[in-house]
Amino acid sequence: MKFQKELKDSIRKALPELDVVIGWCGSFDPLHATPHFIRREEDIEKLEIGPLSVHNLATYLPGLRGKKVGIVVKGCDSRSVIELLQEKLIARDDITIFGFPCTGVVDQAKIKKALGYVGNVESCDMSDKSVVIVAAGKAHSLELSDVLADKCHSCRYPDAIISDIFVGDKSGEAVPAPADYEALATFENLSLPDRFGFWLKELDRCIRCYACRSACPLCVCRDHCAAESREPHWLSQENNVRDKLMFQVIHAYHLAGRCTECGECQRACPVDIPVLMLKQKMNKEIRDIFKYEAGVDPEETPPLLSFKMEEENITEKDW
Amino acid sequence: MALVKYLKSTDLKSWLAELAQENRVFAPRYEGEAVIFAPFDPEQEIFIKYAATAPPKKTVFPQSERLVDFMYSKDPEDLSRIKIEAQEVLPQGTAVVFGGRPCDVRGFTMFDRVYMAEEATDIYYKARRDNTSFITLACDATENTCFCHWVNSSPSDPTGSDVLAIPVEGGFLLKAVSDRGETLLTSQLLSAGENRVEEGERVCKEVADSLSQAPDLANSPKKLLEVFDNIEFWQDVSAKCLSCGTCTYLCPTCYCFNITDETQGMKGSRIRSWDNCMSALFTMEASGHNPRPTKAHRLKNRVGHKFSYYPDLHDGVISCCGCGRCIKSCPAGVDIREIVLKAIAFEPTVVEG
Amino acid sequence: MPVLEGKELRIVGFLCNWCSYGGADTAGVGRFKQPTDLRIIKVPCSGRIDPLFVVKALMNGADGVLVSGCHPRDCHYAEGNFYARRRLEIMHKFLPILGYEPGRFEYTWVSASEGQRWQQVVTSFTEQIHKLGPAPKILGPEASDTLGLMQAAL
Amino acid sequence: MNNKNLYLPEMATIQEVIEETHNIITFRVTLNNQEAMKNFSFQPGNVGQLSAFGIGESTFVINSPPSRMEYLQFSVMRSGEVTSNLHTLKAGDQIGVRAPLGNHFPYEDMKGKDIVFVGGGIGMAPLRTLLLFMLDNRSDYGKITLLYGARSPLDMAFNYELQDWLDRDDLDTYLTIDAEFEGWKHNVGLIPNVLLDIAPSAENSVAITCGPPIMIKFTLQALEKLGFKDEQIVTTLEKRMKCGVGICGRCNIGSSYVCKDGPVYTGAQLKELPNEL
Amino acid sequence: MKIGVFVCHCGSNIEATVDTAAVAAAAREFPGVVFATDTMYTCSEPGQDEIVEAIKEHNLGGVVVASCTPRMHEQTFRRTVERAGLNKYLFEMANIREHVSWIGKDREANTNKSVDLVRMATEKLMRNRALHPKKFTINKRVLVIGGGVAGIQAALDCADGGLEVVLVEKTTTIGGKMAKLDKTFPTVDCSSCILGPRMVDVAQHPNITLYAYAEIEEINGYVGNFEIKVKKKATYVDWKNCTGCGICMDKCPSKKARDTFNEEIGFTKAINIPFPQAIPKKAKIDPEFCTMLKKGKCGVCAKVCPSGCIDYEMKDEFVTEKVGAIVTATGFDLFDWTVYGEYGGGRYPDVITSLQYERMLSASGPTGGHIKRPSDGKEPKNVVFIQCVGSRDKSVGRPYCTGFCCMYTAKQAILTKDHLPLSQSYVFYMDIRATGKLYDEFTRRAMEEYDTNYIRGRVSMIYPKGDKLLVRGADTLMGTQVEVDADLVVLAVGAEASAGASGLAEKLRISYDSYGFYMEGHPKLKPVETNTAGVYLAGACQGPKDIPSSVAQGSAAASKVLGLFSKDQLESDPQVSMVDIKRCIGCGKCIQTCPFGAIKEIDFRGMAKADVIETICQGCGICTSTCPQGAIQLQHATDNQILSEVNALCQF
Repeated sequence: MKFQKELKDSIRKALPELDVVIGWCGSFDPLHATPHFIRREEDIEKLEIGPLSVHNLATYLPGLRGKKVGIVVKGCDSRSVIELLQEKLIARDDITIFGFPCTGVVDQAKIKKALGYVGNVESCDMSDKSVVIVAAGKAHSLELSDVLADKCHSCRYPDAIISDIFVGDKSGEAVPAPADYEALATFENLSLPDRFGFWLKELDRCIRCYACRSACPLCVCRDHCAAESREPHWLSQENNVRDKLMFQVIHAYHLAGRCTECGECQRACPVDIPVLMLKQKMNKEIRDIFKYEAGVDPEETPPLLSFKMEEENITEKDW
Repeated sequence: MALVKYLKSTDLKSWLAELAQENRVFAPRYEGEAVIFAPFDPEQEIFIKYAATAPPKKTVFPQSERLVDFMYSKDPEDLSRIKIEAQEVLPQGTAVVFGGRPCDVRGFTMFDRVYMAEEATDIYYKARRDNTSFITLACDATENTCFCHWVNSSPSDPTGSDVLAIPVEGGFLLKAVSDRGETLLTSQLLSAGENRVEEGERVCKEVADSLSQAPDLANSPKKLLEVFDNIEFWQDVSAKCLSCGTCTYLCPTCYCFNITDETQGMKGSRIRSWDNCMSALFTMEASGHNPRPTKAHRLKNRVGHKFSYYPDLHDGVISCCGCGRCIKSCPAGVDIREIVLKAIAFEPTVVEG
Repeated sequence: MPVLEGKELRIVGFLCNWCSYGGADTAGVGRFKQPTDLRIIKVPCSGRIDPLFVVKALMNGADGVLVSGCHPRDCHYAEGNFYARRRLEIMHKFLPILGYEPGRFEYTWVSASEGQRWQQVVTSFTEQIHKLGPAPKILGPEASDTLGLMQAAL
Repeated sequence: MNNKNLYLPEMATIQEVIEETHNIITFRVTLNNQEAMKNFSFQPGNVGQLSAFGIGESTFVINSPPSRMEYLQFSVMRSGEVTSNLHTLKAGDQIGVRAPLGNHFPYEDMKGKDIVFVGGGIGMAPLRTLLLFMLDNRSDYGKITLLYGARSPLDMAFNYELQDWLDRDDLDTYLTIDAEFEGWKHNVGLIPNVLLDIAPSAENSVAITCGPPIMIKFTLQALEKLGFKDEQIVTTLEKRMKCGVGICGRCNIGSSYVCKDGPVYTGAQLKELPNEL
Repeated sequence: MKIGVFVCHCGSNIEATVDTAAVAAAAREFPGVVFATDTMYTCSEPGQDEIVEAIKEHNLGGVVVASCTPRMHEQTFRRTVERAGLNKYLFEMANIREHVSWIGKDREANTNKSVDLVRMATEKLMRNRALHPKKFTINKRVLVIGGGVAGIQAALDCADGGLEVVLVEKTTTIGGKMAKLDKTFPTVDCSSCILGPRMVDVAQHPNITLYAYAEIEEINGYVGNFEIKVKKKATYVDWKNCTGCGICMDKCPSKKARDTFNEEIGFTKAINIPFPQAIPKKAKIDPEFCTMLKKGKCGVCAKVCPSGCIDYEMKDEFVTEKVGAIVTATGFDLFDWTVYGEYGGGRYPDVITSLQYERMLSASGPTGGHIKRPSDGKEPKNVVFIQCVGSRDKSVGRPYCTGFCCMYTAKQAILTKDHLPLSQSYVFYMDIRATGKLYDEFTRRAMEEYDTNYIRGRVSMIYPKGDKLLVRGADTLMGTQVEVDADLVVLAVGAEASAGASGLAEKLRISYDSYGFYMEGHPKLKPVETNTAGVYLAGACQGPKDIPSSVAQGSAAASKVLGLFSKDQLESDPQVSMVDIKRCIGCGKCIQTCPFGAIKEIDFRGMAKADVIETICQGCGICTSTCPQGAIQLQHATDNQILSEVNALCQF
């Protein structure tokens, strides 16, 4: 990317004051990136940003509390940072935010779906519009827009909302249109028994690894998650679909009004369960009732942690 | 020479249906963008284009199982006298698993050394292990994450399997690798396979040759112990780890478990479920003390167990089958190969003077 | 097990101690006849009700869940029902995505003196649940345990 | 291969519950199967898993000696969910027992030697087994010294037999508490300091110590000062355990599983293990 | 836990529709239950003894009683189990009377439901823990809010009982509504003659600190230890030195100030003392009408004041008082009757309120005790009284009965005759409500001895006819239309909650009904308590009340305070939240949502953690439902306790 050098330069400048700067670098194959923890000058060169920079690095911030941390953020990631600031889980003074104009990241599941098995990936070239993957000696070509994550298509904040250093030109003001939740609407066209059946079928393959939770930047309970505790004892450790679904509801409810829909939960899921939809549903209702969007204003209070004496948009049942 | 048969691809489902008459049959299925092992269903496509997302570990070591059921009963004469009956719940029936890969099935041999040790045998595991046959599919291609050849295995390693199925033109070459395997190959749907043995060998060799040179891991047990106390090393390699359980739960050789009790009214069960050494709760003591308080400590144990402690106890066998799932499915891209190589290459900096 | 087969459905109520539980008492004192399906769990305040209790009840087999607290502004703890209103409303809106009819769960406000209102609420909610019939149930550890039966029911 | 179910507890009956301190109780249990009780054999230092059915299991040392087999004794300190539940059990109640598990004290190797026991708090429990065993086989051992400390007299378990131990001629018993307490006639001070005052000779001796981690740490230092070598020191370790048979994977220190290969370790063995306590 | 279950027949109250023996039999099958029986009256002495004996005989660790509502007898049974040596929180109740036997007759369904309720109770009980209250010392001072007759009574009783009292009054004088009355029913005593001395007692009592013309700004703390911020509003007169001589008022040139004390019958001066017997008798400038304050010109009062008290620069002042209990006696206000178009909606000067009439009757009032029509100052001949103006009227949102209007109307009719022997009074009424001692006799006297014409019916219209008012109404007894040519119409205006009642309630954290009247702890059994410990109610703030009832409540509230303060230490309710410090991640969400400020952040080995201040925590549990990991748990209503109840009900 064109401003990658500029970014490296600004990290180089800031690094002496920081314990670590978190960015991305290449991973086990050319089709994947991985979070990159820059501690020494020589680590900077490996930094790579682009459509493979899928990970929301804000997830690491609460665990680095007390350290001076630099973090490279996409627009969507910056909303998680804001949410963490809002909840006082990180201190603003301790973090240095590097923003850049994000043009979208890929959804690996979509690539997998489009290409199927490709074998050894030898190279991956991502231009503005297309993706060319060479694997097992064969070239595969895809439209970038076909494999961009859903959230990128409806992205309203391509530039970090909050940043200390911004490289490149901002792509402009936030796009005002609200997220339209198209997929959600389609899902809600299903009959109620079909929806019920859908979740049971999808959650059935859950292996209870809790990657959805561990990758979530706002699952700040970490080692003390209600999923595994006996006091309170919300869930059993049995392999049953009821507890798996219940956990997803717990996750969605605990994120209500806090979730920025970064999609890490779903991305992290090794068995591709569409868990993000539950959070989107929460968010949609939160938006409709409270006119609230998480992760845009560090001074706000999440709606479920506050109230109004008169709620304009809650109509109670008339008996 | 062992029994060799040929199965046409088009007969695969029929064959599995035959096997399903006497056994529970598991085969890989495509769900979401994941491939998982599920009970064979003739309506569903069997997905064997590439290795399953989750290995067939659960067929022998289920995600959770009831170990003991207990029931309370009261003495009607004196309600405070409660009798507790504890009853073991042993697995029943036989199973056939089709479509596991050599790495997946070899993983069970890591279990065997621990669960079927001479002095203490886990009868639940043993009951399933003894009654489950594996028709393993040799790999005809590899991925970037594959490294079975680093850990003394290969894409057509039959260790732990009963039948090795090698993809050949129009179908599979089925090689019995155990006595039990021979009994599986009696179907009328199978034809003689001797004439395709050579083709099968060629397929296997081609794939094996496509793998890059494997590094020597013989030193790993020793080197990992050397870096044990180097907390910076472990913090460095675990920095991006999210402490979730994806790697362990998808790992064909990870065998740790938890035991928890659940009750409802006058009865309950003691349940064994997969556990995850990357979780803080794994070693957290009731007092709150935790010998592995950070993800650095926990990742150290995970890598250490596979590449040092286990080999130390079991004749140098590395408790990793090289399937690469922990790398491929890790949400943060932690690469265990990198960590092991880094440990092997690690030279303590000599402080001068 | 505890439901009278064919006669009752399983309805769980969460009532705050100060207003609605008292309202249900007042209804009792007034001998206001009510359907027998409802079982009441007393909590100190509607603000104590984690909406996840509602989900837990439904997933464990309840056919309906009713929450009742003090009228807004009358909370014994000043603010509990204001929080409750937001949280319960969100859950109310959320449940249909899981496949539960919106009417499976309702929340309302009944004061300690509103015995008659309580009777009205219980009667009408119970009717509503009976109209909906038994809620979808998760019947076994694996999805197929439930899905098979759902299929068969169709 | 052994086809015994490793996870199925033997049902047992609590014969007696002794309230030791405000947070420690002692169970005396017998197996319901009389045959099994008669054939039950174990070694001093072996542990067992007690089941609170519906809650879970927890590991405790069998603190009655194999030389006294009327019952098996376990002392339970209340700390987590399981132990809290065990504390509600009364005489006559049923309990599940999986025992014996783990290794044992190398008492054979200690024959003919002077023995120094240093126990702190609930850590006295494992020592009690070996102490009683040695007293029952008194002639096999040299001089036996016991130093037992607790936070206060109220935290001191096995109160009912302390006087007997103090009175015995063949046992040198020292008791200590952390701070002055009305009516306390014995030592006052932290265990390692009192140990240095008593200054038992390291010559042909073995020291066996058990207690909370911080006490162990300083006691080991004190023993070192007194000239005890690593191989002359024996201690026991505690870890979170589940299976108790070396399978479930959580209690390992390197390749040693505390539930199976421990809980008894010599100082020398500990030095060999990676540092992860 | 060994549990004993007692299923009460409650005579036939439960037994008639619940098979209690079957419930007990079912309970014997439940986990933990070692003893279950049905008893005739569990709350009776033999019933309680049976519990005590069972606890001892069966070594019970917990008890379930299935009977009436816990709101009735939970305290009773908690004491019972305590008597037997159990912690009182190792007890649960299943409400099988109000929630079962009384609401349906299907014996099978009721029995089945009762079994469920007992199962839930036992499951919860098994997760109960012994809870122990904490003790804390109390500040034996009391705050009385409102200086009407109820507040005066409460203040004097407390002060006489040896307590230090802080009395805060919103206006410049105490006395409240009663001070405005001419006479009181049914004895026709002079109101100021009986109230005056009590007001003086307040002023002179060494134990009472009076803040007049002051309001409550902020209330913090909890029973035993409240901290009150009082706003002393600016009077522009230094009250320390003001002697109440009244020269300033005489000389003040601004004569059109609003005379609220006299219900705006006429005007007062911009600097004024509301009435001669005012306590404190101090002058105050009404800035709205003072030319000096408005335009900076005048300054007459400052010139004439002999003690130099005038201070045009005065600002509101705040003082903080620490008290252990609060008596709220904020009284009532009059309904704004101008919403009634049929009475002229305020357009006719000769339609006045009963309280205005009261001021007119008073010898110290603006007319010197002469009844004069506001329009022309003439003495009226026909006086019409209309009752239930803003009472018992759903159409104006006041469906309740104010309760004392019937009586004062009768009194005013009698006084009218006394003042103007030739006059004729008419009273339009709905019913006569005269239920007090000597009350009915009094209304009869008005009719029989004073010849008041009582017409049962409502007035449909008042309109001017010459210099008179034509009052048209129905006589429902006669079934005819009635028209009266009235010289003066007096409206018996009902009472409503005083203007600032809801705002104060929120500061006090007490609840109020839909009309703004404060909610008592229990409509029958806790008439002066509120649901906030240490806050009591006196007088009409709880609902309309006549003088004797207000005084009685004032005394009752005082006795509650004295009772509370008879101990040196209070015990806090142990049903409070507790933080599992190992699991708390210090995110502060509980601190954010706690309505009482009962949770604070502490530093624990360098990590932020939440900590509950037990004496402030009121036990609502909002924190518990806020904490995602459940690290803060409300004792006695923990997640696991509630989940166990859910699971007892729903686990097919």
